[in-house]
Amino acid sequence: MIDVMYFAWVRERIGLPTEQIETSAQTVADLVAELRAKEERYDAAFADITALRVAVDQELADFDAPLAGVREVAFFPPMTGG
Amino acid sequence: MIDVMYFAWVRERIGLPTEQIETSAQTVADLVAELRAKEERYDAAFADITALRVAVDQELADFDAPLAGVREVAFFPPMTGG
Amino acid sequence: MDVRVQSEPFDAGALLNDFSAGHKDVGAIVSFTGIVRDVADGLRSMEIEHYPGMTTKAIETIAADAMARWELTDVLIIHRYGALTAGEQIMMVATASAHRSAAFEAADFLMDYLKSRAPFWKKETTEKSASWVAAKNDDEAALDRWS
Amino acid sequence: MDVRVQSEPFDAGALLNDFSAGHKDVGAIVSFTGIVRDVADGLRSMEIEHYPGMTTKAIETIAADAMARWELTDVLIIHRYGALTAGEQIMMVATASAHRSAAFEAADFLMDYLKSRAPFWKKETTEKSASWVAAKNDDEAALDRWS
Repeated sequence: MIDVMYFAWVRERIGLPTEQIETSAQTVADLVAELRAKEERYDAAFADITALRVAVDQELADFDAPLAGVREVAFFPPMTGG
Repeated sequence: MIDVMYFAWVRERIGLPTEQIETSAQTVADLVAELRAKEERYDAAFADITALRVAVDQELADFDAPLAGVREVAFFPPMTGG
Repeated sequence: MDVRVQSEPFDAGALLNDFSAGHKDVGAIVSFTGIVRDVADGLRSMEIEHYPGMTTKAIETIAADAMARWELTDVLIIHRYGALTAGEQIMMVATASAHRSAAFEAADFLMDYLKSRAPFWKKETTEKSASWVAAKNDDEAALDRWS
Repeated sequence: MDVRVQSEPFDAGALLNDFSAGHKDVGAIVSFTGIVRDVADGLRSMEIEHYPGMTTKAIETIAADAMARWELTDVLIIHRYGALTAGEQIMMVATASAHRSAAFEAADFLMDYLKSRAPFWKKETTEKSASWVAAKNDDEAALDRWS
């Protein structure tokens, strides 16, 4: 079980801030593929992966990051702090 | 008559902050030459002109600046504000 | 190092004075305050979303990078989240150093990284519409200045 | 534009808050505070001499240059003269702009010019000796960054 979190317009498009997902995905990219296959709103949210960033266990990561032992994955647009 | 002012170590070396000088010097450099001829302490203060800066009527100027109509000339080392 | 992530307003002047107090080895203090600007259509509110589990850690990492890179005596970073209106202060950084250039550069560096590497997202609601503020290509390019 | 030359201490925090207040078109405020540092031999006092007839005018010219060069909403400059001790604030600049980079660059510019073009001279008296602070070649070189 992995906690998957969504922020900003990714959260709005998918329609929820967080969910627990039972997955055997090996990498973030695999997880994205699983999510896209799930429902249209996921497919739409992940359509352009270059517009998204990902954090694995609360640290910025790449989409090919492995998921072994990972507890939390978050998807969001580029940050706009400051 | 020109008001001549000295600041920082120039003031200390000459031994006074300001004086009125009757001069027919055409430029700042001429005035410096007059002052150096006056007394040893002036000669010492103006020995290395590259270590000095000059303001004419309260604006930074060059040593070849003309003195016609000028009321105030100030000599000082490079500034160390901030 | 002092990092605060909060929804409440802060008093930039009081924080600057506290930050400055009691450092006799410091010659230079630089502060930056970010303020919500009004927009053409009239800003009703600026909502700042963040990632609570990650925010403080991410900012501390950025602050530690700055302290490793410049001779800094201290760093302060405050960033708000929640609903803000035009004229409100969003965030503040302050840097203290023996050297002026270190204090300036580190504050500039902190701002570049907070903009693109701390998990905050801004949504503007105007009288006409609501939209997420898009990151600028410039924001990412700005980081190259420091590599 | 607010330029003050004074012997009295100032409250940097209160000044920063006053400076920030009431600007809804401003997104960025940068402040710099300069503090008297202690020295190896133990600083007894730092005497700042200035040229009263010229100081305010010279600083106003520097501030006007900055406002002509960057899109600034406002500039504040305070510089003290007289006898100061370690830990005391010597001077402060603040810049307000819609744009972060303008606020940072203008504050940095103001500091470079105040250092080399405003008529102040510092004399340090330590437990052992008294001497005028020498201008650094760097100070003059720093001005080339802006030309």
